[in-house]
Amino acid sequence: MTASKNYTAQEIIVVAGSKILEDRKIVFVGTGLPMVATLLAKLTHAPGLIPVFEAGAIGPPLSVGLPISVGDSKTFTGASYVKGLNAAFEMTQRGYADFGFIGGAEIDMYGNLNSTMIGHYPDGYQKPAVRLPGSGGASDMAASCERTILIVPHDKRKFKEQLSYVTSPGHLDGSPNARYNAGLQGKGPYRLITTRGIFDFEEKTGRMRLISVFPGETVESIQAATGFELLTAKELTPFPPPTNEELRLIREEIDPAGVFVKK
Amino acid sequence: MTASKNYTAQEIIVVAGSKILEDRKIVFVGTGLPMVATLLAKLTHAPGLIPVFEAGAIGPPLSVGLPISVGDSKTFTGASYVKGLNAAFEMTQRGYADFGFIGGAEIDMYGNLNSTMIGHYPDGYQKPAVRLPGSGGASDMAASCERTILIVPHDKRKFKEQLSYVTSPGHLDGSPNARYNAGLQGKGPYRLITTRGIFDFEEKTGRMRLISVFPGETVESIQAATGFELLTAKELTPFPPPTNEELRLIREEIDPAGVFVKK
Amino acid sequence: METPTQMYWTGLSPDDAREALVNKDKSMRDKTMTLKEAVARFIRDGDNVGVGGFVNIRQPIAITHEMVRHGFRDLTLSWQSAGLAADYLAGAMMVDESRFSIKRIELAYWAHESFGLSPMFRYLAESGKIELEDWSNYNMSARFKAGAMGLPFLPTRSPVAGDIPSSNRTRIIICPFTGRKIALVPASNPNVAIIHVNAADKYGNCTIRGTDATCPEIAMASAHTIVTCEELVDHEVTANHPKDVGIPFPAVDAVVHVPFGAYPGACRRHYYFNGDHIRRFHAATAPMHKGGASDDLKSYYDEYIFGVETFDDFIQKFPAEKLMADQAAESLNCERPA
Amino acid sequence: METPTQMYWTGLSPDDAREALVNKDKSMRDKTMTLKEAVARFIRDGDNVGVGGFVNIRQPIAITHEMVRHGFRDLTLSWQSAGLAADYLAGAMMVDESRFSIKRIELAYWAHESFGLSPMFRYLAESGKIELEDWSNYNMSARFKAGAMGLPFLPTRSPVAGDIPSSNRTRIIICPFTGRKIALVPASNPNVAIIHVNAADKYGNCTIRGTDATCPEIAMASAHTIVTCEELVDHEVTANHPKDVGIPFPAVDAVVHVPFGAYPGACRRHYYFNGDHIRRFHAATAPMHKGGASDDLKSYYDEYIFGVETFDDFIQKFPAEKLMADQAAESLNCERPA
Repeated sequence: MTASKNYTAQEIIVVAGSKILEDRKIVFVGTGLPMVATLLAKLTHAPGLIPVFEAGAIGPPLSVGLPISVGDSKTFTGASYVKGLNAAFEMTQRGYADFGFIGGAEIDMYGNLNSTMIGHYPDGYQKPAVRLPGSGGASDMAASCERTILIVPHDKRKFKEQLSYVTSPGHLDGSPNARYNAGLQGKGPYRLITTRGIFDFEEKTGRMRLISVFPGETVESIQAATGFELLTAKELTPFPPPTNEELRLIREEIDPAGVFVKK
Repeated sequence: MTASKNYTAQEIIVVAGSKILEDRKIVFVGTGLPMVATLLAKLTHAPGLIPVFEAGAIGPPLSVGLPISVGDSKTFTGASYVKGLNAAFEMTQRGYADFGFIGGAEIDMYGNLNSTMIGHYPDGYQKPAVRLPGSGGASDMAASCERTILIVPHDKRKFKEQLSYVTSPGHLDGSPNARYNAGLQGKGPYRLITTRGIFDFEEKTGRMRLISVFPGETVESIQAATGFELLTAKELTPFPPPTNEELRLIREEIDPAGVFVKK
Repeated sequence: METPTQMYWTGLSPDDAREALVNKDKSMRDKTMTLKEAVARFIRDGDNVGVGGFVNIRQPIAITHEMVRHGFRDLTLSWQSAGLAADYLAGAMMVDESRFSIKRIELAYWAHESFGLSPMFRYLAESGKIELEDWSNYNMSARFKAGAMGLPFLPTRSPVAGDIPSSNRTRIIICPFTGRKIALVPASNPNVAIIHVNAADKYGNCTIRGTDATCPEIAMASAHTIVTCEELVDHEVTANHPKDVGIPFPAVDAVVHVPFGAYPGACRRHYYFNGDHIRRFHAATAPMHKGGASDDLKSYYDEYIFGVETFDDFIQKFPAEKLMADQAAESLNCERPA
Repeated sequence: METPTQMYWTGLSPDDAREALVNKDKSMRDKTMTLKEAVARFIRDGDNVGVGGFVNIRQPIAITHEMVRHGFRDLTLSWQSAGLAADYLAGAMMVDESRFSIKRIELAYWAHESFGLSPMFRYLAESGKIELEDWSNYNMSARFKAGAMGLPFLPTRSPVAGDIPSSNRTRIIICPFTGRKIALVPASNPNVAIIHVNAADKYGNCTIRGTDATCPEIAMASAHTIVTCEELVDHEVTANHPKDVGIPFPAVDAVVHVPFGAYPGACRRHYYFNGDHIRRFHAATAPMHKGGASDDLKSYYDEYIFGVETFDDFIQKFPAEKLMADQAAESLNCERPA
């Protein structure tokens, strides 16, 4: 498996996401790249990974191809348990989801995410500058999955000191036990994958910390694309480029039509 | 249809119960005589009556015979909706049950019922003189069915000024809006059928009021078997004895084995 | 967050919802009728309408088309995640606000996943034309569930933090059992539920394949429910597979047989998405986003909605080849013999 | 009523229940094992045991027999309405308290409908040998549901009045949305759930026919779940009728194939009640109610439980003719071809 240099930002995100997932665990899968990462994990190191979708499919084999919606028929065929949204979220609230993938249009240093609106909250709430789709299940996953994996394209406009709106709570203000004290379940943001690297969140402060750098990026280039001060792990590991086999799986087996991973 | 003189107390209760039920309404059916009354109503004036059972069967035709348990297979065959206890009680709480049948070991003048214990509550709760089965779904039906039909064998030991324990709330202390103020739904006890007659509950006081007298009983004989002062309706109607056809239906069609209606 | 705004109910209050159901005819009778009749009979100006389905899956598209043809004003719309059903109602408002208008939306998500954002939502929200109340998917699902249970609220753990609770009527309390914070979300009891299902019998027992979404809860919570179905089947068919019945007959007031009733969205076992048509519909809003006129969108509505008598006429506008291709694609999704 | 006793949890607290589930192996693996192994591995002295089924329908009788053979002390038992499963555990305590004992019961109903009262319940309660906590059926079902939802409580409207709320840990609050009183019932998260189902695959996906009772909720609420099944089937069979699956595999820890596992109670599609044996079992307690010795009851246990190795041996004690008659009776109940 030799390294390829011909890969897209979406492809390395998918590879990084799949590697964070663990075999025989349950992952609450959102729409888009998380679906591709979940399928890649199942086809590589985590064949026993169990996907759960918010529309109500528990443990589908995903043998009929990549879904294009989390309520898609493809998420239900062969599933062990087929209900609706209440059942999926009740199970998550109970503790059945080991991992959950969440995205957003903006992120702050504590892993809080915005997918609701750009503008001034609360004054401008009823007439936002840009109206985004809204939480969907993201804030529920943020509140109740045991560990969340965040995916956000990395640029200064999105990595902000202050969000327009906090849709999906992360480590909140980073204070000790902030999540528990606020009434949230689970340990919150576990990893963040961007177009530039991989981050964890420092235990004491809840702050975003760079732990792995994607090819072509440096600590400096990443900090320059970030609207707040980043922490950096003592031992920073370079993230290897996707292998040819990983790229083949993504391009030929998982998303041949380029529904989510643009070519 | 000529009147018969050979009927039992259980048989006239069943006939009275069936006549109170209305066609095309939903009745939440408890175990025992209510099942027989429901079947009799369906076979006579109320073919469109819809039975609901707490174990989770909604609208079964009861075409395979008299169930001997509310969770019995016979309650499920042909049912429109088949779930569990939560679903049945959630629907009742929502307002889907027009009628509900409730029994008890003791009753007071406001239609409150005891099916939990005989003894002193709370002091003797953990070591009761007589331990009864407990609420089951009775207190839930009492709290949430729109109108309840109570069935209690009529003797002084059971018709008491003060219950040992209030399992199923009726009109509580009879004060105005007592049920609403306590947080209960529905209008509460609508009719009481005993071995001696039929009662309603006076709107203003919530008190038990004799409205119909079974053959062989008088206002005086009924008052003498009651441990508190009864109200009596202005126009008291004698309740006719069961017809031969009603008895035939009960004895030959509905409960030929005498499971609930002893011969 | 700790001092919520004064409580108010949209749709019915819990007490009114109970009263409405108690007084409703819940009998087991033939409820089949035309869509025109159902919409005219059960929906009123100012109603809170609960919308079934999930994003573009099994959304009540045929019902929204008929609602647009009928015309309604000042609706409140409630859903968890919606796509095309929301778009068709919103687009009608963009075309002619005097004929069709939405006053308020209670929602968790309005977009199209892989088919992108909703240009209708962006247009109406960014121009301040509709009142918004944001919730999470689980919030809205739990609100319908509370309504379906006859409760004024349900507790939820999500999201008790962030800005969602202060965007809406959530109350955060200290749990009397644990001492931890917990959110209480108020019930939603819409005036009417609009729902598309896979199969129904004439009484209104509904078989749902794949995701139940929050359809059973919306139907049970609402004062009235209009159901369209891909297949109208004998009662014996629904009763023979009772655990497939997601909505029981007493919750349903109108049953309308509308094949392709969720198209151009998808419906499990019947057809997959027609992405081309979704994009074509969205493209008709483009001039309005640049401050232009509603001509393109109006043309779309004139051709596909106002220009036809029934939803079946709308479906007939698609080449049979395309409809069959979308059915074939769904067959592959389901991996089962016919 | 307004000043409830200090809060305490039996079984797991909501936070502990979450932690237990997070740390549990939830993978899709072969969970078949013997009943002896399952009971020894997942039940401990002092546990809160959630009992599935409803009265004498689909109760986990085989599991209770094995529990009696194993011997446990100081159990808390939780259910909504129970019959024989409760009787078998209680009878064991009446026979030899040093070998098997129940400390506490959280219940709505313990009797047998048309088969009468439970003489075991009367004996233990009236002699003050067990701690009681009375609830309603919906209370207990909602408590398990709260546990299954990861919530500390659910609101219920029943019964907010009468003596039940003061018999237990219900808290009555003023609803912050309506100003009316409403009850909050605390979650029940048992240490272990014992459940019998119609069919299961080796992963633990369970098909339930007829009443779900509160089995899905108890399984999802508990830290561990032992399931016995009439039929052990291939995963493809459960996955082909997914809406019949009431309990999903991650909630299950042990799957044991035990035909007649709810006998002499009933199990839909398999067998109807053996009322004669229920009465014979109850009759063995008669001397104790008159202040006499436990010899009769001990004889019953020696013959039917301690005297056999497995539940299958218990079933073999019934004439094949009787077992087949009870199966035939149930066939008539179900009105379907084989």
